[in-house]
Amino acid sequence: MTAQKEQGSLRRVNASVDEVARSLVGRFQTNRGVRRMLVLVVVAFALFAALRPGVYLSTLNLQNIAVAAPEIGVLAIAQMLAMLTGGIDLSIVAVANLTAITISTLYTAAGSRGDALGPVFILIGLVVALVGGLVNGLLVSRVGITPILATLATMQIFNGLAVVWTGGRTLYGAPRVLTGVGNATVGGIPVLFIALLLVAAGIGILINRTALGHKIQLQGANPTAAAYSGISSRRTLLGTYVMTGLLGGIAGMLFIARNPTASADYGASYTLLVIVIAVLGGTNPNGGFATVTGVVLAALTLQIVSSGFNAMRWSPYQYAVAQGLILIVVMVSDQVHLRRRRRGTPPALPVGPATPPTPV
Amino acid sequence: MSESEAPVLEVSDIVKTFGGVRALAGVSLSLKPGTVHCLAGENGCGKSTLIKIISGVERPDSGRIVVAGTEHDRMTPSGAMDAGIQVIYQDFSLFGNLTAAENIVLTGEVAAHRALYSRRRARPAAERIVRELGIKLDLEEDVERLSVADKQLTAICRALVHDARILIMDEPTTALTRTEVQRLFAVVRQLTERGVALLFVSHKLDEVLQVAQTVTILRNGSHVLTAPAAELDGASIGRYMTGHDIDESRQVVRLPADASAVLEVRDLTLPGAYRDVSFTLHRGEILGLTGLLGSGRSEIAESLFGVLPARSGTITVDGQDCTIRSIDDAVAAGIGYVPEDRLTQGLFMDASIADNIIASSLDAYRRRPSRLLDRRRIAETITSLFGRLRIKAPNVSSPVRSLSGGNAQRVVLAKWLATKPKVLILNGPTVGVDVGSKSEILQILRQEAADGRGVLIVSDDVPELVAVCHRVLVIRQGQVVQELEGDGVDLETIQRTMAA
Amino acid sequence: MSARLMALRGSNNEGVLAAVLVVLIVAMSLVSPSFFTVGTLFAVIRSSIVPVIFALAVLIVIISGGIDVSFAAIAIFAAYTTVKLSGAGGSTASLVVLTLLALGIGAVLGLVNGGLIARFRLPTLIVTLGTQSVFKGALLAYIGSRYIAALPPSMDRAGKHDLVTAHSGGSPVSVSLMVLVPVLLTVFVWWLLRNTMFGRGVYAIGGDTEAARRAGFRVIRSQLLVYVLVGMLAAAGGVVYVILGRNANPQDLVGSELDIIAAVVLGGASIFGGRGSVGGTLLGVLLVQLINNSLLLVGVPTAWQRAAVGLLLVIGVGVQAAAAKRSRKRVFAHEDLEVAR
Amino acid sequence: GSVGGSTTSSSSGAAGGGAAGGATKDPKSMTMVTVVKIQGVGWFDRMAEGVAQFKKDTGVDARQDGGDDATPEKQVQIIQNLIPQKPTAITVVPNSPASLEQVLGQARSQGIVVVSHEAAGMKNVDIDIEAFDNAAYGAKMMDNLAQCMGTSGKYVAFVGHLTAKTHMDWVQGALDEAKAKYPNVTRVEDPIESKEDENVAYQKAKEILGKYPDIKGFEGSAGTDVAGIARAVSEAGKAGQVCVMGTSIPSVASKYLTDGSIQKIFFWDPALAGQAQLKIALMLAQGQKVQDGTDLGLEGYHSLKKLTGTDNVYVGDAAVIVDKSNMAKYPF
Ligand SMILES: Nc1ncnc2c1ncn2[C@@H]1O[C@H](COP(=O)(O)OP(=O)(O)OP(=O)(O)O)[C@@H](O)[C@H]1O
Ligand SMILES: Nc1ncnc2c1ncn2[C@@H]1O[C@H](COP(=O)(O)OP(=O)(O)OP(=O)(O)O)[C@@H](O)[C@H]1O
Ligand SMILES: [Mg+2]
Ligand SMILES: [Mg+2]
Repeated sequence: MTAQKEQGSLRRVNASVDEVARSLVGRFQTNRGVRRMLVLVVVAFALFAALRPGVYLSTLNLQNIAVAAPEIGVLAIAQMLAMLTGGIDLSIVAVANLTAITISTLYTAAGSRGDALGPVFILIGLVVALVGGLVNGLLVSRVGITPILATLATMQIFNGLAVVWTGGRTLYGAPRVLTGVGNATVGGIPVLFIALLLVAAGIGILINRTALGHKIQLQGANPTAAAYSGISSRRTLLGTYVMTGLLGGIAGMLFIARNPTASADYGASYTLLVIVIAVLGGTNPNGGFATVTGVVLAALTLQIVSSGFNAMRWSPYQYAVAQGLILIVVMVSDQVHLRRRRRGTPPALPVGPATPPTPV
Repeated sequence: MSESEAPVLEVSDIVKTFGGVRALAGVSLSLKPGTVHCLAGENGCGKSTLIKIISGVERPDSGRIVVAGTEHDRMTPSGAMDAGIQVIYQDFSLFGNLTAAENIVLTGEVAAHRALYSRRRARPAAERIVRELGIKLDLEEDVERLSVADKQLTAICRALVHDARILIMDEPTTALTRTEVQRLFAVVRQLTERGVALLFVSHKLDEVLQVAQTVTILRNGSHVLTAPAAELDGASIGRYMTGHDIDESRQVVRLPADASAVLEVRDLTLPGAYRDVSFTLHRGEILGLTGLLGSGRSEIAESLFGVLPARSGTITVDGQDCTIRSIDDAVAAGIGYVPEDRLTQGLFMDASIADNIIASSLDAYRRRPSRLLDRRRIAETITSLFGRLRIKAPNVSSPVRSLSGGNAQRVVLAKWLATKPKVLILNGPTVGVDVGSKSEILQILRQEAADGRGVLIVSDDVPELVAVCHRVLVIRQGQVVQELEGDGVDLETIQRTMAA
Repeated sequence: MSARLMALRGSNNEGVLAAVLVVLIVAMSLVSPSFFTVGTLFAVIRSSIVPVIFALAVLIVIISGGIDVSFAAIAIFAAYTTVKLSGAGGSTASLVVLTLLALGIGAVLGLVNGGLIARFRLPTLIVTLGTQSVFKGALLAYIGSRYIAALPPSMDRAGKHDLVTAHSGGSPVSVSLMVLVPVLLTVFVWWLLRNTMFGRGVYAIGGDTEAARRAGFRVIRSQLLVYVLVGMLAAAGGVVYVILGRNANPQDLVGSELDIIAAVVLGGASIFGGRGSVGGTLLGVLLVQLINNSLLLVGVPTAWQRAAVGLLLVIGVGVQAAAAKRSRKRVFAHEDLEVAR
Repeated sequence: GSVGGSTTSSSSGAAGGGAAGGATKDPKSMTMVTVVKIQGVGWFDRMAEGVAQFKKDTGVDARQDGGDDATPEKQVQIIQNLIPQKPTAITVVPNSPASLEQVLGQARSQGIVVVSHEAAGMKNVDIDIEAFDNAAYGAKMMDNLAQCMGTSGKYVAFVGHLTAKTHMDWVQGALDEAKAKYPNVTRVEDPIESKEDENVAYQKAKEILGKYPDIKGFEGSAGTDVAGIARAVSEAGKAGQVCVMGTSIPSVASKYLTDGSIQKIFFWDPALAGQAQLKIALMLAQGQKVQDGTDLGLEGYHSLKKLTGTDNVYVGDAAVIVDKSNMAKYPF
């Protein structure tokens, strides 16, 4: 970009400082996954708005999308974090339910003082989630069990404990702090949605602006090089799964904020859905790359498509087909794009299972 | 070996570019039956690429491949095997999850287009070749559990088990003992008597001169010379390989007499790898650690960095006793390590240069009390290292994948310099780096030493050691067998001691 | 001594698994006298029939370095579509024709997976997650969603034959003739993986895809074939499932895939590819089925069963992970040890 | 908080609905959606027939919707999606009633009439219509089962999920009846979870037969329970000796009713239940009242009874008992 080398060098230094800043701050603004999701959101929205303008463009519909997206959005962000390290967490939904059950149980047990003690119960619920995440983290980082298996097992354990605890019943009741949040809006925007944005921002900061976040990304990008760079995989993985546990706990809070009930089997269909959302949002299933914005947009997209299918009176099975097709088409187009960009260099080895990040 | 004999393999004008950079710029070569043709050249000059093109693993951008009079315009690995070409790849290309016996016979079965696989047929074939070579190899062991030398032997057996017409060996002897090498050469002679054509790549020039009838030399992807081996000697080959303009002369500043010890190693032992290794590295000093592959030099380096903790012995950094059981311990003690395998161990290929540079020093940039990263200071560090190491890239957010070998190595170096290590260990610092970059990297190391670091270079590139090291330790069979200092650091002495 | 121990342990820890199985059987027998009976044995065998078929399919994919979560959807798609197309209870088609039809459907669906994976080199988990959704959705949206109680008579008859009958606790217990299907398929897959070049190629590809390519294996074709084979095995499993259940319900099977994968990995297959054995897989399935089948018998309350299965899975996989770690440490050689993982 | 808040919003919602509805509102301008537990299974396909019948009879634009699997979150999602479409009424058969309270509260606050089925005890519905009183239904099953067992012996009860409240109510009703009337009939084991999966039911029944060789009766709750149990019982050679009864539908059970491995099944016709829900919704939308004795003009719903102790639950008398002799009458 510079012809005159002598003076150019100062400019180059300046430009590169700029670049660093830009790459660190706004990594996702220029990101392809985000752009793709933006396009998808707009296209999906425009399509259904054109087909069913009366229903689709109502504030009520927008609000409903905004109320429905947060719980899967937060779960998908948690999944994204696990996938960023090249792992996966199948137990997030079970953890979320444990948190919800804890809060609801404590609230009911406290009787009339339940509302006053609400914040304490929420804290305890989050501690439960944290312990769940810690168990996952220890199994993955210490015992060395592959994440997909470790969390498959803990999913059953956490879920089983929830069944034992509740006897299979749906618990009713939640502190007012939560239910109030569930119904409230600020300037027409549901507080639940604001909560999603806050979580997204928090995780965005974690990933991009903290040492742990960078380590998580590097761990996923190339675990061997990470180890040789003095990044402790134990600590990084432990931190990651504790975070996914915590996010699961937050999702559990959103469950009961939206609806003051808790049960062992709420959200069973979310487990695989959130993997789909995370990948749609640009998360590399082999680790190393992900953007929070992409994931939030992906959650919104599926919400929009789902409400659109409903408004069009298409069947849930057609929606399942559409969801699968969207995932596949996005993956294929990504791959084609990547190959075109890399033409000339041999393509990466075919990717195996989602868990083992292929070291370059 | 008559002049008139038709070549069994002819490649001409092969061009190959990787992501815009030329690995081969129009190379031609012809192989005659019953001869050994040697391919020589510096790291990264394109030898392996040429071999991969002949064997159908890579597709050339342009050029012709003619095997025994038949032109192949879309060579594939199985097509090459059908044409009678067998290859010992530099990275072995073995299956770690299969046994040595299976590895040896499997390619042949593929080449024979068999549908069924029979252990009963496989085992004797593998045994026969092991017997012919007169080597010891546990055929029933999974290859991933074998030592590097045994892996190399497995790869050799695999190539020899066939009645190949053309046998290509990409550095087949790096990990072998002298006797093993001699046995291999005996087999090579038998093969040539049977009329097999061999293409042989080695950095060990004495080997080249011993077995080859013809030598082709490449430099930076271009053909430099093809000549009968009898007309060449080690010095002239070296000259053709490197060109003349590169200064590899010894430039070492004298250390102050009172330079303090920054790293002291006493009686370090790891059974099976090395034993009773002791040495001292001073502030400002560049110490070389050399030996053949498998001599234990890499393991010593990896022990110091906690990858492969030593069983016994003491390590002292800057006067402090350190227990180094893990990489964390080493980094905490102030040790940095540039690994041998840059691509998998050193770099995050898809991450940016910037992210790579701060990978090891992230914790140092945490702000208090927020614990968020201090992006301004990070940017300063990155920019300063980017400039100081003269990394050639459009900007610091380019992915490392887009860099050449020399620049990628500078990124690894920058990553460790960012941690301001007391001791910097480099394992093969210039492997796969071309001559220009190489002398620059060596200059950077001299500079870092002058700034008060202790630098430990582990390498089998003797000229490079001679060029920068104050002292050189020669390792043989896990022990320090000689220490050379000052004017004693000399190419011939080192090479002699290494191989003795 | 340690060499003999290593041999006993088996190349994929099958020995450890067998030991766990024995310990569990002894423990359960001590706890509950009604456990150690022919009845329990037959129950475990019977309930393993379908999972074993699926596990063989999963084993092949896992060895090849992939993972497949769509096989259950393929299974029910193939079986239900076959029943529906043939005209259900009114069908006169023979069992052979019906089976071939189902296998054909399975092969086509497998080809879709294989095509996407091999042609575009996409991550297998994500592709099969997508196709699972598509297959199941398409089945219910376009083929049919009704429970079909009346199977084609040829299928219905097949489900009624018993291979062996015995008496246990005063009542007759039996194993269906269908048990022969997993037995034959086990032998077939064992032979395929061990004695064919395709089988060795699957191991080679799972071990190192690039090296396999250099060795002349047709990697893309092998991968395609792997997924076609998996589709066919899944279809076979679906047909057997339908025959045993004596009805065809399109809502069935999907949702059980993770348990099968867990059983296969418990059986020693490496989720990173390249490793796994038919014997280990059988042991893995038997272990899971034994646990599923006998918790009630041993007195574990219903509510606790889910947690118990999870706990056993953690222990099983944890023991393996620990063993693998230790053996990795032991294999010290003159080479770099991989530090990560 | 939710309780106070939703009560106010729901009462205002009901008022709004009433006002908007007016007594003369034309059914042809109304839209109603029946949200079922899961689309595409026999039971709800039959309910869809009822919905279609209602549409034909009244001219209301009525349709049925549901998830592709029976999870509470999918129902929440569907209802949430429906609210902006402003249907006149939503009728719902919940997977987990409590999980729907909030979103149904939102629907009502938008003036949408909400009627539920199989969900006694829900707050945010205008009317819950039950085919019968669950406890009484359970008791009726027990009467039949006990008779079959010769009023003595062991039995076990299966439920689809431990979380399925109606199943648990039936099973409890049966147990209470046994305790009250048949002291020699004892239940062994807590309710056993079949996960709504016929094979699980089969497996568990096998286990029970092994553990209790002298078992005399099985009570099923999910539609596929009795089929799985019957398979296990006939394989054990005990068809006809062990009594197998429970809730199911003819298409699932007919085979086993014919060969005698199931004695009786109990159910209510989902088509009628679907129509009943919609009829009530229509009445409410037109400003009419539902009360004791209301006649919906449907068999089994000629005289609704308010369930004691509740203010919005009405029960019909629509239980159907089917055995070999009359199963042909119910083609679903
Ligand atoms: N797959 C690849 N993608 C991109 N560049 C490559 C690839 N393989 C080789 N190169 C580049 O091509 C050039 C030639 O590499 P090649 O491996 O042929 O060198 P070589 O002569 O065999 O070196 P050595 O002596 O180290 O084995 C190098 O600069 C290398 O970086
Ligand atoms: N593993 C790899 N994957 C992809 N590309 C590679 C790889 N290794 C090298 N390359 C590419 O091959 C090209 C040639 O690399 P090489 O090391 O020969 O560069 P060079 O021209 O010698 O540069 P330098 O002077 O910095 O060493 C590089 O531009 C790089 O893009
Ligand atoms: Mg090479
Ligand atoms: Mg270079």
